[in-house]
Amino acid sequence: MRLKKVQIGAVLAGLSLLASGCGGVAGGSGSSAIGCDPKETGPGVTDSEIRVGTTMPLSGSGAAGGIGTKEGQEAFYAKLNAEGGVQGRKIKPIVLDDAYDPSTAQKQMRQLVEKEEILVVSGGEGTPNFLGAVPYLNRKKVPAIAPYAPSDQLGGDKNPYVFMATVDYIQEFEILTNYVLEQDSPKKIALVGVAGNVGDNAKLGMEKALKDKGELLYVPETPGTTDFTPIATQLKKFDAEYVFLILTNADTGGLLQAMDRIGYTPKTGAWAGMSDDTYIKEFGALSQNMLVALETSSLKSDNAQVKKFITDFTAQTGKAPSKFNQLGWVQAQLTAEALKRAEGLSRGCVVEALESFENFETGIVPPVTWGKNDRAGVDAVGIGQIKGDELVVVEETQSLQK
Amino acid sequence: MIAAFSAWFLYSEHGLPVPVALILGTLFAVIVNSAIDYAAIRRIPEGRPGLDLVVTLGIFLLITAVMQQLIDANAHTFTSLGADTRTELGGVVVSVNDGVVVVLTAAIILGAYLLLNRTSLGTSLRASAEDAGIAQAAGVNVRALRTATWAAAGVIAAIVAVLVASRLSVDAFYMTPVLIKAFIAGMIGGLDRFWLPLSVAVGLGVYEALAVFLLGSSAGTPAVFLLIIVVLALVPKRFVNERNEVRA
Amino acid sequence: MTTAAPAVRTEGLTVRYGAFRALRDVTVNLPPGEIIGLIGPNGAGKTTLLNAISGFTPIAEGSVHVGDRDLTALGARRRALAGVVRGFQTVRLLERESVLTNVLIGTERLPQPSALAQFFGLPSQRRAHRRDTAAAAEVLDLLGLAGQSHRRVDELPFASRRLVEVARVLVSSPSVILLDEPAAGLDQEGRQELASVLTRIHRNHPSTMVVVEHDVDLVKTLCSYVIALDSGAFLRDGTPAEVFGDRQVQLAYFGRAAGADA
Amino acid sequence: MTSTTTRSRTGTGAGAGAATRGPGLGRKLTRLTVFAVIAAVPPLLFDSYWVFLAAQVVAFAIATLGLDILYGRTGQLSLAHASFMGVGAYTTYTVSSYGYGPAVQLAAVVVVAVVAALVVAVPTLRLSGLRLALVTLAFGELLAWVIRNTTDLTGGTQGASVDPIVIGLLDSSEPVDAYLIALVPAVIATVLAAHLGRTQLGRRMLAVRDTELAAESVGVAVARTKITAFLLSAVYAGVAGWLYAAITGFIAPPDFDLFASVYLFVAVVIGGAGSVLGAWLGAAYIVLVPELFTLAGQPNLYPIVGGALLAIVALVVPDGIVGLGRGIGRRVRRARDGQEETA
Repeated sequence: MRLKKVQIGAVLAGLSLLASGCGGVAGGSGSSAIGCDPKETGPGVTDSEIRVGTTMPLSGSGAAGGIGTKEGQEAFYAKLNAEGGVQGRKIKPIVLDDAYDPSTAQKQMRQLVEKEEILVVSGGEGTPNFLGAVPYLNRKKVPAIAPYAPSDQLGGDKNPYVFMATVDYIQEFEILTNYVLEQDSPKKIALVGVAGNVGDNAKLGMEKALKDKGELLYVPETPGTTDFTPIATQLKKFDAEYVFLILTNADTGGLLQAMDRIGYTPKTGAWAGMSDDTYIKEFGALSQNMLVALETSSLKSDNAQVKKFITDFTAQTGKAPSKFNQLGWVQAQLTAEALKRAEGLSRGCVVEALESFENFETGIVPPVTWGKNDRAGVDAVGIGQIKGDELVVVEETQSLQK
Repeated sequence: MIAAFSAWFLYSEHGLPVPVALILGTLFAVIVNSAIDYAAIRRIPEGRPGLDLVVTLGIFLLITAVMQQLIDANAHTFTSLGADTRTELGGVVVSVNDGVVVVLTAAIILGAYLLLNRTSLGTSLRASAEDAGIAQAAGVNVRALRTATWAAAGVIAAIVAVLVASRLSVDAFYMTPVLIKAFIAGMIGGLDRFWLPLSVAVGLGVYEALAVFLLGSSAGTPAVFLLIIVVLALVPKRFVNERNEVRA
Repeated sequence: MTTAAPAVRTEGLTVRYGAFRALRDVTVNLPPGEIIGLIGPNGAGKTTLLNAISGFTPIAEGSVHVGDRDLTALGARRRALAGVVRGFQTVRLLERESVLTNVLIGTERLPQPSALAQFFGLPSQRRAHRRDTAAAAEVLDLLGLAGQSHRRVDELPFASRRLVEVARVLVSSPSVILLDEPAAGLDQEGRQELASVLTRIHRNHPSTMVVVEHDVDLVKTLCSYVIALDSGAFLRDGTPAEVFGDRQVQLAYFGRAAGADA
Repeated sequence: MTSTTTRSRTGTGAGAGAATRGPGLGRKLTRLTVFAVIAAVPPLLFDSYWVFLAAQVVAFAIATLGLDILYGRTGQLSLAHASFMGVGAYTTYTVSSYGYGPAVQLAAVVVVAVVAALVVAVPTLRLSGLRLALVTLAFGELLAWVIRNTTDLTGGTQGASVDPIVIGLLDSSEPVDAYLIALVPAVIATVLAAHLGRTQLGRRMLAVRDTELAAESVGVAVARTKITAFLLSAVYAGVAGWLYAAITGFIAPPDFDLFASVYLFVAVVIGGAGSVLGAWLGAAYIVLVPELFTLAGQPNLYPIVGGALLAIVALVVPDGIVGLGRGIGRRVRRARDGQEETA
């Protein structure tokens, strides 16, 4: 009989804990509905500092993009803090590594919000990883400003706390395909994309443009693959004239090399990530004449704000900026602008400030407009081409609605 | 993996000429390999199920993490051995690099075969593998032989790593799928035989390539794993019959 | 719960290891309820016969019968459930577990509740647990191991380890007991002690007990019946006096016809 | 965790046997109160991030308890244990996406875990050691491949967000509630796993681990015991996966891949194979230590230390921390017995 008592005792102990637990927790259950109350200051704000942060791939196959964007953000914030910061406080950026993996991104974002107590999410790089953290951010009602995570799930009304500053991949790949269809009339086009939302969006965009003018083969890829021979053989067997790529920089290089090794050299096109100088330096030789979407204005454009960005960045970091640096810089710029406009330093007021953006001009990305239920921000994409070891602008970034 | 990854690190970050980097990398790998045997494998206490696997898992984690910490976590392209010029041989595109890989592998296999079967060192090697006690009694210095075998295994593994790296890209984990397939071939062919595991390994490679060619790129891994389950799980009669017989 | 001790019989038993015939057409009758000594020079096939009866060695030809049941087709496990339990020449114990656990494993043969009933600790499991612990306590007392029941087996001296295995065999009072040199490694005093214990247990729980043993004196004191094997074939059976008096046994066993000590 | 076992022993070998009634009951109650005190610490004292981690420790403890039954007690080396957690998590995801509550989710998890266990256990009955590890690894990789390539059903490589469990007042997205929800199944799992040590089923498993020959000689059905061990460990892992999904609210294939299975192994080996306390210590190790490293700003030191520790512990202290404690306890007692005998 003794054993029986012990078991009942153990279960009772558990239940009693349950009961005591309830009492304590009924009180504070998450911040009130979002609304701006100037006096209230959100988490992560002291009288000398505002903490902001995000997660980016600083290791693994997506590292090139993450490290570049992080440098861009830190350079802008350093310059801003030197000039007195925002509302009398310095901005402290905290960027954690998510290795381009959704579950790590979600864990790190939880640490940023609950442990580091950041006020808002400032930017970000990479779609599949960021999408991993979005459900958590929604639940905790934390605004995310201009993450570089193009996706049809963001920028709409499904995730109201995420303010996008880039076009999603459906539009990006629709424009790329239209451009190719104007120049050439390929019978077969292949697409190799990161499995999941990113690849599906690109495929959707291409199907919209192709309609029935050509055959499309979509090959999903898991980030961080090292052996690309299987994908290369499959592409060669399909024998498309054009292969569009939407993979991390390292994976794109790996695939191009595998294709080159088995003697398959089609014309290629890719998402904006390939416009980055580090990519062109390492894999330029294999990507001659590759068409690349342009989400940020070219570094060679004579736009005054771009020139000012280049001088400021070089002064701050002592080296010329790359595309991802440019991206990080603009993300920080938009976040800082929102904090300047916010009446009170609480998440509610920052959201209201963001909704007041009307054709906000940064020179780097097309003019940004957000509204009560408009989170898309921009709707313009340009096209460039890799020639030799630099990027030539083929079509300036103009709005889609032309 | 250590050989190829450190070789890449030496020649790309420190600008050493490629051949020198390769030799240094291989040397580094052999030292680590023998150190593993000396520090860990010899000290595994008996009588615990699967303890040797647990130790090797620990070492595997340790090495990959240390290499990632020392060098970096990204994948890099490895130089190809010999020029990359491609020629069409009967519809199959072959580059010099592939040629080098095939020739070198054949040379190693032949060398190993001759060593094992034709030389006196080979016979004492096989004797000590069969039963260390008897070999010891017959005057074979088992301890020295063991270190030599581990060193030789280190060299061969390093060369294989370099060959594989020249085909794929190199990072801390690129050899894991190759390792698993080698293990499978060893298990199916029987680690105590010579030609059978080799032919199984070649067969496995062809099988996987065919699966990829016919069913598309994502079919590679599952095809291999399905094969292991079918072969190892459902056809073990040959291996297991003597297991529960009690010797007089 | 002691069934009447069954007779054990083998007919034309042949066991082959590859080409080598360990047992050649062996037919023996083990009288029910006796302590039977199985003797013969090294390599005579004693352990192989034990293995064949207990189902641990595949039988090439012939059959094994316990009581009126033909066990040839049954595997080792089902023969154990039928009451044929054995010990091993090299002791096989649960090294990192206590003496009590090692003995309790021997109660597997007794009716046990289902796995789920055991896992959730239902009353049927607690009843079986009390029954098994009592049986274990009794056999441990008999073998003088009661004080050590919580010690880990790998801490015990060699002699006690042997006794633990014997306890494991006896705890479920099987009807056929096969012991492979249980006295190996014991000193003279230990052997006498083991002999008296086995006799006392045999009296409390009648069974057909087969003991493989080299020590002639031990066989004479312990066994009421003896079977002699030589190089895989049956040689002679009968009372200890008859078998040890037989010239052929002496030739095979001692290498010469004994003069004086018949 | 103060060790409550200086005099007595937990887990296997604690045969009630000759111990009289009094101290047995007293020992159990003291152990229960100590456990209750330790369990009450996180919700009352820690901040919400550490309570979230505590909840994860509780969920992982159920998984390590399961692996302890399979490897620690029955000696079966499975590299697919995290995959069974994945089975639990993804079953929860699919069932909850049809809107069913926690009760239906739990039932579905148990059923699917049993089926998955049979699929793995039955074909591998005759295998042991390295071969079993390799085949279970293959099953794990196959499951990961299936999840990665069924993006519409399971979210594929992108992972999937799971809505929290709501029981009465408790919502598992709040760390404190998640901790309490996870605690109840964990306590029950611990009690049952400890109780296993006193049943014939538990002893059968030990026999299968140490000597299959002796097991067969006394009538133990070796094959059926292996399958039971696989089933129990799979259900434990499935429940752990169910809780993990509810607590974190997000699951992705890398959470349950080969490395996750290896780390569960690290937990059981370092904690102490074959003991309930060892499983809890191991779970605390694999959840809390990576956090300590990220706090110290060196996140990738964890695999280095994890790997080194696994190798060293397996070599030097095969029974892990608990084994160490028990070893010292035994040496102390033997020294004391020594004096009694000579005195």
